[in-house]
Amino acid sequence: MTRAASETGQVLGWTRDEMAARVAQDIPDGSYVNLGIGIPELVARFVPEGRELIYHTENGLLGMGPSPAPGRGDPELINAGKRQVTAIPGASFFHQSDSFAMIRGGHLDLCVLGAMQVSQQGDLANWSTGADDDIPAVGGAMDLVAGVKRIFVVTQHCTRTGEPKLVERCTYPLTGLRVVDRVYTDLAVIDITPAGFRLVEPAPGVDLDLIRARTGAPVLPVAPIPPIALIAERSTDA
Amino acid sequence: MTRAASETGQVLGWTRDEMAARVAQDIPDGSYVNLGIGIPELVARFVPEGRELIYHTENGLLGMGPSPAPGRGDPELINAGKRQVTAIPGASFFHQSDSFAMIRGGHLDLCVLGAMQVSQQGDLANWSTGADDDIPAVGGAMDLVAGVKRIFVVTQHCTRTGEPKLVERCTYPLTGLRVVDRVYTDLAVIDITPAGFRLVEPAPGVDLDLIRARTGAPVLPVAPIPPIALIAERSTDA
Amino acid sequence: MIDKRVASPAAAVADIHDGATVMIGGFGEAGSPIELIHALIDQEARDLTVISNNCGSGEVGLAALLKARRVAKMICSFPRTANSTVFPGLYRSGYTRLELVPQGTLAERIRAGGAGIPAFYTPTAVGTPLGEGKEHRRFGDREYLMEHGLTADFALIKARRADSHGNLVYNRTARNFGPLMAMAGRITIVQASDVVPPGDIDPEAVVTPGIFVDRVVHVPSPAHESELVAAGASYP
Amino acid sequence: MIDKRVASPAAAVADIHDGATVMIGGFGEAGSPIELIHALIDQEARDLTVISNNCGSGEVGLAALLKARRVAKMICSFPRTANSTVFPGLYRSGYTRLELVPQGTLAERIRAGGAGIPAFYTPTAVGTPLGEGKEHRRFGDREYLMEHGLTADFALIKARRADSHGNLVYNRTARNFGPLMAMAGRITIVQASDVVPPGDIDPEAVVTPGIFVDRVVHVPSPAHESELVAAGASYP
Repeated sequence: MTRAASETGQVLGWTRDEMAARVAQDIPDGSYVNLGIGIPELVARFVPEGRELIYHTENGLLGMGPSPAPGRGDPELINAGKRQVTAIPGASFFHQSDSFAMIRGGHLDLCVLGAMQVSQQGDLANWSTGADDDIPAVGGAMDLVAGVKRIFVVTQHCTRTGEPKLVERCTYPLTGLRVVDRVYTDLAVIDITPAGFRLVEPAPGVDLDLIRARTGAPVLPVAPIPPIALIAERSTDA
Repeated sequence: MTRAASETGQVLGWTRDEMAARVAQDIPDGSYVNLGIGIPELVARFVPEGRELIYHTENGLLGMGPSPAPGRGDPELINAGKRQVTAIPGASFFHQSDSFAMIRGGHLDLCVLGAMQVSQQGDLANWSTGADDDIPAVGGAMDLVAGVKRIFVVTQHCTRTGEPKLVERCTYPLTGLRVVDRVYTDLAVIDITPAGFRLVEPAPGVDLDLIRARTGAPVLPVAPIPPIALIAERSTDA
Repeated sequence: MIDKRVASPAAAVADIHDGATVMIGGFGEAGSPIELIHALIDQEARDLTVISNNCGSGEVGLAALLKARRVAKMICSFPRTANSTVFPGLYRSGYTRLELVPQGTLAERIRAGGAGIPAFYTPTAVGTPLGEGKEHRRFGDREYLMEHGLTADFALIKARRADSHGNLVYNRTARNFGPLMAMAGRITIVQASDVVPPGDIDPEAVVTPGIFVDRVVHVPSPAHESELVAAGASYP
Repeated sequence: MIDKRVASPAAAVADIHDGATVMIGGFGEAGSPIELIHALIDQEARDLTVISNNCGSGEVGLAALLKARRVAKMICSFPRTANSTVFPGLYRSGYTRLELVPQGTLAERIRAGGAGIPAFYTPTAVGTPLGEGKEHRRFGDREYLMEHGLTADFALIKARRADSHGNLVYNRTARNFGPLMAMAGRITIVQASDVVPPGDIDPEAVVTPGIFVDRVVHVPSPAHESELVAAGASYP
């Protein structure tokens, strides 16, 4: 639950839970959603009352439910993070090729992922540091960003050492090119637009100057006319 | 049940049932088999005792059984010829893409098909006369010949007007190139070899001269050393 | 709250537009969504491209849609039927064009379309008239040709049972193209004999997960095409 | 008479030869055929190419096969595990080579191999290091890259229930790669918790039809990898 500190040391912006809750606000009722590991997983806890989302986990389950009660789990009912989960009424199990047909075929409405870097054109780096001694491992990340209709990234605005994660060009190996639609950080909600980063909403107590100071590329101000909601309603595309 | 007539008008060679029975002799126990419409369908009636074959129908059933008892059929349990069938214990239903994955992926051991023409290099024509007013219709024939491990053709040796169906080059539009392994006619069993047609076994009372007279390409005599059975045992390939 | 149920076949197909590409499930009568097709006839959309394995029989269902002159083009593997002259007449007159596709290639093209695969290679039809003009390529010691994925604006399919999330199971060989077309249709419309609440279909036995389905219509006693044809029925 | 049952894991894997390509089912521990893998360790085949989504955990199952230095090359999507240093050590030493493949591409390559499709195009990994050196091609307004089908000499998979014809159903998310590898393995070997006569599995609910399966071994109470790891077990 780290918060960004202002120059006076004051804690600023959203907590991890608040970031997840802010993401949840933007997900329309009836969406089919894949949540990545970390903060993205928290999103499911903050879905506003009255909305029903269906969670996909790429290892082969649509209709994923929460963790099982202690002692009630099945080591073969797990999510993509290899943690035990449950299945809701209306769930279905399928093999990997069908699961990624859902992903690659554009059937999922939304994927929420973590990031190491996001570029101003929407490139995402979230799978490898590129270091020589790093064991490369990609899992389904590249498939998700290539196939899911909308990609939300949720991440701290800067690294632990204060480097911006929103950058002109990613320096880490890419997961996908021009794939991110919107970024939720502890400081702001920012859209990727044809003109680059554009502020949608600052966190309480955060202003554009601070966001700009902590971002590695230009940030346009909030659009004068409120932008059309990124996903106004669930698309009827199957 | 037409038989070839000798020059003296005497009926010669195998009946349709006998042709089907001759095919059945050559199918090893445990084979996965797809039977085409017409004489091929009859093969299932003549499988020697003690052998178990599993029948595939490309519209989505493995483990096809015989026609249902009158009044016991289901209009949605049909074979590729759109006739009502049954399912044996151990059967499975699947969609078209899985069904043709079995075919194209080389998982079926044998397909028995009818033919309009077979060339000496194993080309098959069995789907279209090529006539301008013919409504073209292919179904699964091209997939079967391209994918199944062994292709047997069962057909009358000549057309009703006496033209050879075993020819140097097919004149009808092809179903597949170099796909047929063996041909069963009313007059003979004939292999397709790198050297062309080779007699395996004449029907009773039929000799090589008669077969040659009714074939549109050279026919080699029975090999001096009995050929290795075309399928000695079911391949262990999955 | 997710509830994909729609009140009637008419409501389910209301937005199918002139010129739309429509996949229609079924192999012969098995899996043919007759009630949805009849609603489409009533609805009067025309100039359709229809992707379906066959062209129907008699003068009901798919054959009736053709007879009503709503189909500009058929993409199918086997348009001949013993008991229907509807398609042959339209084909010979040049009214309805035909793209003939081998059945396995048709199935795989539909799956590819639904799975986000724009093209793949297959050995089927190499050396035949249906392979002519297609891009050929060698892999290993064998020749293949390239085929493209197929998608559609709408898919009309028939299921034995659906839940309100759109999870489906089928009846025996009526499964055929249903699960593939459900994937490839931008709007997938299902008629189901049985409609149940979520949880009533075993999650291990679901054939089409609900994500592929947009609308579910309850058609409790669907007609059998062969019985309609035997009775000399025609639609409308 | 068709009966694919084999007496023991040892008998089932006896003919896996040095240098063989072996697909091994499972996503993490779900669906990992530990008893077959242990029999393969006992059997001593080496210089294997293993296709599996992960590299195992602890020092049992797949991680134990790697630790025994039987694997020359891994084709997988996610070789990192929180609790295993086996693969990282072998990779850094250069003993075991790695072909890293995005998970969906890995799944589709295995399906393609089993379905007789030599190659297909996918948008996954375009613009990334894993797309470098691959043939790229535009379809419509989007860039794709070509991937090849994968087959194997053997596939080792785990099912919940099998009949003696080789029809299979799986347990929940243990299904993962099993049905695909069963298609792509020239010899497919299955360990099943339950083995029943033909007819005891609903034909509508069969996930892997028996045609894809060559050998069935009854392993009534398969070990759970996470429990073995928690207990500090290592194999052999």
